[in-house]
Amino acid sequence: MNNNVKLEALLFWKGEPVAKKELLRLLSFSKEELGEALVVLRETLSKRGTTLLEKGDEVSLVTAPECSTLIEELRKEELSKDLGRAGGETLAIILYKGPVTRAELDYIRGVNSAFILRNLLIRGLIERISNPNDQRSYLYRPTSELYAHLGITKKEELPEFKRFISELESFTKHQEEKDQEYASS
Amino acid sequence: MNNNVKLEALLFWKGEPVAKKELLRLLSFSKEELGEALVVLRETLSKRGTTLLEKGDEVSLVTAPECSTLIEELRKEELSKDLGRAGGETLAIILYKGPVTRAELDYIRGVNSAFILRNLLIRGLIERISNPNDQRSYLYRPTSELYAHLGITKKEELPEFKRFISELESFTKHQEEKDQEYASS
Amino acid sequence: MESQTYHVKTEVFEGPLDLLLNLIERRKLHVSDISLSQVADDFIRYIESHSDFPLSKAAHFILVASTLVLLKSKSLLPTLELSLSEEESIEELEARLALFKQFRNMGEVLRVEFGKNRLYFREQKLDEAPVFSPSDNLSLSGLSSSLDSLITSLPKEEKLPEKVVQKVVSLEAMVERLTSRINNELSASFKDFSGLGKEEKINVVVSFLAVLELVKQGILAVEQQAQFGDIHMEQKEVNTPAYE
Repeated sequence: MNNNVKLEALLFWKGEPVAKKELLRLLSFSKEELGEALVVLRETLSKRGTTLLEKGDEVSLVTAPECSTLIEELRKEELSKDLGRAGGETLAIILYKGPVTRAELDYIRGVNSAFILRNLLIRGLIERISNPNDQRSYLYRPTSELYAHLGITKKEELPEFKRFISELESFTKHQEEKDQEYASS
Repeated sequence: MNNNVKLEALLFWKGEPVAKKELLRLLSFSKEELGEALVVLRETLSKRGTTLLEKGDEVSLVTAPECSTLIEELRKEELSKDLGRAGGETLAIILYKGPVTRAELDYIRGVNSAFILRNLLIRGLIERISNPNDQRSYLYRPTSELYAHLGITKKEELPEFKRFISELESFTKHQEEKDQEYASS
Repeated sequence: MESQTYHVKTEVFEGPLDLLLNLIERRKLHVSDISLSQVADDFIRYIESHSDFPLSKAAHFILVASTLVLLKSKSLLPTLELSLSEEESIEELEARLALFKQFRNMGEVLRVEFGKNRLYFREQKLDEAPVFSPSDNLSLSGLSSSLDSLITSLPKEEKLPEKVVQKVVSLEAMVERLTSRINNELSASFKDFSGLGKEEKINVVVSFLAVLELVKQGILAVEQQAQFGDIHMEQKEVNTPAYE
């Protein structure tokens, strides 16, 4: 049996995001085997009703983008609520710059972000992980659920990904140059 | 989009057997269209990790028979693994406060509980019933097996029942006030 | 113009950067030191009209206001030399604003995309009947202690960043204090009034802000004899100023 078939069966059965580390263990794959199986599976599913969603080191199986309207119509639950201005900008920071600490978020937004973070955590759009550099603080990062809500299956599909990332990079570089100017003046 | 793709997406999303009559209604297919889509889907899935299962009048998507050993292992592991902190606190809230909605659980825990609830459900620790006050949501409550396992007959016998309930209530009240303040500011 | 000012006053802004960006964009300006000094008055007017801010929120606004005053002071008092750290705080505000603007715009894009073309996980995975499978260590005491630690970690009333809030005087209070002091003494020194060197820097800045406000309204005349020298203040007319 092919590796990508096993991988598909596992992801289907789990029905939720599975960490790549966990996949290696459960399937007894090498890293290379897993990487290859992911590529093959993504390709195999390209014209199917399901699709592979990869977020950072997590993988899951979700319905295909072409089927969104169909499922939306069948769902009983209410439509996704609007993110609001605060939600939108907070998610933008977490998606394009994340993982970030709350202090970074507060600084960029110029306001206390405690409430909006709680709201996004409860909605399952972001998750909190411990900060490897500072035990007293947390890092916030996007969930696979957020990718699914945005209709994307990998980071590169984020809206205006390339343009925005390069803008952020040139901005950071510019800032660093300025800081050095100050430091040496 | 092909009919068999729609059918696959629907069956994947539902995650449980669906009657053919129901499929006709949900997908607005004619009987002939459905019959054809089933044949094509069965054929398409022949070398994949999932397969089409037709039992009497019901259809579902399940893992491929070739993967049964893998799935059996996964199932065993999932049923025996430690509940973890998230599982423990979710189960505790359901015990003390149940029946509760997922929204109430999320609100108290400050994070989304969707995937945790599924694990507790398949382990037979909790069960899902429809919510008499809101057709779109469910209520979660402990199973009678769990009561028996813990040696209690009603929730008032739970340790520190009164204190915990009053603390949870005062949190909810206090937090709601804060949320309102935030929403109106 | 008049209606615009009124509109800003009634709109709700989450934070100072939000407000600042809005003021700049409303005038169709780019983020720069010049545009910042141009909207300083609007910004201050907004704070004045929202004196009922919660203290923690007000602090954020007043800190930004203090930087705006530094900027504006340069155009009103060309003799004023800004220190390196003051220059830095202006640069920093500009940079923060530019970055915030990028994320705010991207946030609007995300709002549009959100939920538009959603992908779905499996609703449930009950393809086999549940089997009662408690973990080995599942017990009443374990569960109640899980709940206990959850209750302990529930979010409590957040403490205000006291250091920031403690000494920040409201703008209005500062203007009142200054007006009465001038009335009494007709002339006073900025150094005495603001407690320069003794008070927190933020209070000095707020004092300065108040002085500029009075200069603008023609109540005060200011004179600085030397760079970094004390600023001499004098009331222009002897009659009681009718501030607001």
